[in-house]
Amino acid sequence: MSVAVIVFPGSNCDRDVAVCLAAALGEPPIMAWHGDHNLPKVDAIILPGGFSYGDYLRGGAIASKSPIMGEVIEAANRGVPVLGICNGFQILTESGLLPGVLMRNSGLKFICRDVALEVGNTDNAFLNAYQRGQHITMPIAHNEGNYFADADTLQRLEDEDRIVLRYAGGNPNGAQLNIAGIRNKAGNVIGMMPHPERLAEAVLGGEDGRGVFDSLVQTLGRS
Amino acid sequence: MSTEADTDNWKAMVAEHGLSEDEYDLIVGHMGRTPNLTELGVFSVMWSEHCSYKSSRKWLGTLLTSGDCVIQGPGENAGVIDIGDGQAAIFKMESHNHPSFIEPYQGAATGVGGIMRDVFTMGARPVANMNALRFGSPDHPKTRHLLAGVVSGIGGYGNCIGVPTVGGEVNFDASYNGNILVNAMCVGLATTDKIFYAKASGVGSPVVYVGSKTGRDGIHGATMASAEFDDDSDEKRPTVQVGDPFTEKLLLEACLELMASDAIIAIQDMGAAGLTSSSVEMASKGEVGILLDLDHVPCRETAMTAYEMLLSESQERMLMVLKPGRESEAEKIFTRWGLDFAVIGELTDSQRMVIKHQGEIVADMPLGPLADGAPLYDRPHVPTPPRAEIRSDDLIHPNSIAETLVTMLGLPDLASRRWVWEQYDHMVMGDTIARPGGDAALVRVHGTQKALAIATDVTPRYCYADPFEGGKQAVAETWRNITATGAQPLAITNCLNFGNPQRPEIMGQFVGCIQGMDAACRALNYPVISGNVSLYNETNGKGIHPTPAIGGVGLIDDYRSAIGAGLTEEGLDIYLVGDDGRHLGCSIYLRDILKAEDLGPPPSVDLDAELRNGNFVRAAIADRTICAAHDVSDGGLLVALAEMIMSGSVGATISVAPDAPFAFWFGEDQGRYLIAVKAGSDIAALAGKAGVAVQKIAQSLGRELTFADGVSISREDLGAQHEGWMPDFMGRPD
Amino acid sequence: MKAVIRITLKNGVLDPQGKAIETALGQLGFSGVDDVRQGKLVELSLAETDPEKARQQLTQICEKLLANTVIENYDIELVS
Amino acid sequence: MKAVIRITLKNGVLDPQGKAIETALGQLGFSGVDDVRQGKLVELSLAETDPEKARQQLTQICEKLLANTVIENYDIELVS
Ligand SMILES: Nc1ncnc2c1ncn2[C@@H]1O[C@H](COP(=O)(O)OP(=O)(O)O)[C@@H](O)[C@H]1O
Ligand SMILES: [Mg+2]
Repeated sequence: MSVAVIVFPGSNCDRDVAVCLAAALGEPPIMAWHGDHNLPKVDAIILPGGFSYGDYLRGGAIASKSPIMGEVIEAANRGVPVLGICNGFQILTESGLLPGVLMRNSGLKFICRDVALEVGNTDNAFLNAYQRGQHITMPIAHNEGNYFADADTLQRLEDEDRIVLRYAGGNPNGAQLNIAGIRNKAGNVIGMMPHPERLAEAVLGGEDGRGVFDSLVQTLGRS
Repeated sequence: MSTEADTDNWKAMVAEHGLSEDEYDLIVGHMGRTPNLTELGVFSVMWSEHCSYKSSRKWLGTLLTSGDCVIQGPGENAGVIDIGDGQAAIFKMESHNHPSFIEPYQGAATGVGGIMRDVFTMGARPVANMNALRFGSPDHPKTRHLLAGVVSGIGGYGNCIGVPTVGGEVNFDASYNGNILVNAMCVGLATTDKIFYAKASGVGSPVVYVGSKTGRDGIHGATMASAEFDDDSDEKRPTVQVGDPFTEKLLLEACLELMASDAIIAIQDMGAAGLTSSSVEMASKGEVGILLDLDHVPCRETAMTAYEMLLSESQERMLMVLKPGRESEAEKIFTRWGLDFAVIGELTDSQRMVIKHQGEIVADMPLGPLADGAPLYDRPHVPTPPRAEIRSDDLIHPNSIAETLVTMLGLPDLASRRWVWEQYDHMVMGDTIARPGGDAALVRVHGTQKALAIATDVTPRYCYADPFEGGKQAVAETWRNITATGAQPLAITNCLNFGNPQRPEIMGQFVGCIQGMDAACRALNYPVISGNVSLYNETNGKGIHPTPAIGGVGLIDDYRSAIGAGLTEEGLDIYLVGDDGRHLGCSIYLRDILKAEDLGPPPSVDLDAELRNGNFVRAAIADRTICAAHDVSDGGLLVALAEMIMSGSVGATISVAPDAPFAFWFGEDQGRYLIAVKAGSDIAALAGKAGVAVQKIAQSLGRELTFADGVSISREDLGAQHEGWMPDFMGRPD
Repeated sequence: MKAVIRITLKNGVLDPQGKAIETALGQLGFSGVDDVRQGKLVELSLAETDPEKARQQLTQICEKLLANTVIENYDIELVS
Repeated sequence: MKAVIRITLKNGVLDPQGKAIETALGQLGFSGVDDVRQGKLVELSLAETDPEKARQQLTQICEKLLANTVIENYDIELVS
């Protein structure tokens, strides 16, 4: 069971995710450097949060073009579970693995706070430890989390049950349909703005985020 | 200097560099000849107030700087304390006041970048940032713009680099209308056997430049930071530096990677006065000489002169002395992180700084005088006259305590700062145990049970009224905030912001504050390990309130025994620890509710009681007698109680009906805490034994704050008032 | 060869920054200002000297990196 | 009356975004791209119809809000 965390220049939640993965998996993940052309064969991939390339131009834009992303896209197309958290979500939309874009927050300010979320579709490797309709808390910390897509795409996301997380206690950033997280059609690629790794330990204020890592362990354990 | 006109021009040039005639004569004496323009520039920045501390050094030398935990006191890039298990905490606070007034976003951002470099240049990974901010009156037309810009600049830099900003303070006062204060603090962690210093050694060792390229950024920032503003400052708009947090993140990772080897002899960030001060400091500390060839300096712009390269304050750069032969190993690391790497010189045995440019020697100066030759000034100082006591009986108070409390919670200096800290990533790195909003922030030492407690404090209106008491109070308040979490306060850093030291009353404020700080440091065994001085914070001859911002750091061995301020359980007894002295002088109540002209003297800090009360509280937290604790500061007892209610989940019912109730509830006596203990605890007996005054004032209950006469206010109403002011203020049209 | 690339939000895409500017201008007392939209400007030099080829290269640059064509249009101007 | 305002960093002011874009273009295999600078574009409509007055108003708008004249230049173009 091996999981890769992709490290871009400017990623800054890579260690935090690795800590949670190590706790859940019982072994540390592989930290894969952006410049590498060959990603080792892994069972799952996580794109962590941060400010890859300083978030210059657009959040995630430059990272989505880095060499290793070719490998990530290929793996995703093979069905390997891929999770993008925050900046990782932005990279997934910029690379075309997920539809839509994450625009500047409607309040034009960076927001760091715990938000209430409602879980949607849980039929995937990262959310199956939760129940549909469950209300959970996770922190957000971003400048660009305002999910936007054209009307057809939004309709498709709804029709195909691809919204995996929605803001449930007020919309912090202007995201359409209160979208906090979505998946691709196949269900193996997930993007979410909230940071599960920041609320996965009681002493840090809660454990609601741990389900993401527990889900992965369950899934990989099963397969 | 052939003609008289040339002489006049040169004199003007000397003055423009902020040097007095006497200082210039000294320089000529050290040089043995007239310096050229490049040399003049180098001397002027090294001898500026900012770099030489010429007005303050005499007094800084009196501070307590040693103690059991101190590994490195003032004099290095940052101070270092031992936190056990072979680990060290490295921290410092620094001002970026002038640049932030001119360009709030970039000024604040580069301030954060600069202080982080001071910390990681010593081998520490930064783990927490703090910021102490002062703005002009909320009515001043620039306040909103400056506050918005500063906060987003601090967030913009810290969030990007991925170091949590876990706390700080924000005050408003008209004395800062033309001179805001932006003081940034950074705390890092290192292992005690891997701490890096600036002292260069080894003649022939290569001097290496890493990081960003050099441009014409902020030339003369150091002299700007030592000059007063006048009404034209807005128009002059000297070049401001732009920060690049992304590059700093790469620089941080690359430096830490190289530091894991033993290739580095000395390292120093290029801060104020850039290449000049970093090379002078490294070489003079090692009592060697240095030869730099500017042709190798990576430049962003064309045709840069030696003067410009030496004085540029381009950000995100470091200077290192490597062990000979280790260059290629180091270069590989920096290149992989996409950073510039260049060998730009070597150490010599000349004790001189020699600069080559385009094949010629363009400057040749003695290092000793550059580093330590600036005249030390013992500036005349007069004490601030004491103020007459204010008696509660002589004042006309409002009718209702409850209504007054509600008003107070929404005052600019007491309202919640959520609007500020929600713009800061305060959770990244996954170790923030107590987030902003409480007394001290708690940041776990990664991978251990230990946590650092960090707080910044100063009450400038106290310092203005009585510098000595104000200096004491600032130190004591950080100590108290740290204590209230259960942690042991260990050491402080400081950032001393004052007006023009050439005015004896300002110098008197400076001296008074230092003496007060020192008294507190000694009484509390709480040494100063680093700091920064920012003088000339004045506009048109009017100085700011004296503002010695203190950043304190403490340690708790097991974070699981730390507590917060919030009331989360019903039926707890709430005690006041410390005396109910009813001191109204300099209180927020007196200033903002009674709008008194004469604020009287500030509360004095009884340092014996401070120590006794604090040690008592900390011990009772450690043995789990206390469930919640909060120190009593701005706004007094009732504000502190309301804060415990708002930050928890239950209310409280007050059981006392004191005489002189306004003074009782809103007086700002020092050395006090509110603690919540399980009903029936023996806290009163324990306190009696320890010689600590305690008095039960309330019980946690329900969802309201209820007074003894039955009047009550809901938690929601308290919270709405407290949380409402700042978003409302910042959202108002200009 | 120098070029200026303008990147603007597509019609119908909400522009919070433009809206914020509009509100701020109203508050500052500037009346009659409407339809504020904020975009990006990228200036650069190209080694390529043939205008046709330069334009082709710039189109690729925009499609691949500079613009997110889900929400943005771009416009290339060769200035010398 | 419509206007386009270009806000660019002054010469010599560090442009981290431009630098990052330049590096990224190099890594994407676009060669010969240099001196990348990123700026802002603001498009707006004005009620004012007199070009002279419109320009005056826009200058004020730039000075007061849109441009940070410590580090940025601005340039006003009336388009209709
Ligand atoms: N500029 C700021 N940045 C981050 N946190 C801040 C800032 N200003 C205030 N805070 C936080 O708000 C809380 C209240 O601040 P303050 O009233 O100064 O606390 P205290 O009276 O305990 O010293 C603290 O947790 C502090 O860290
Ligand atoms: Mg406190």
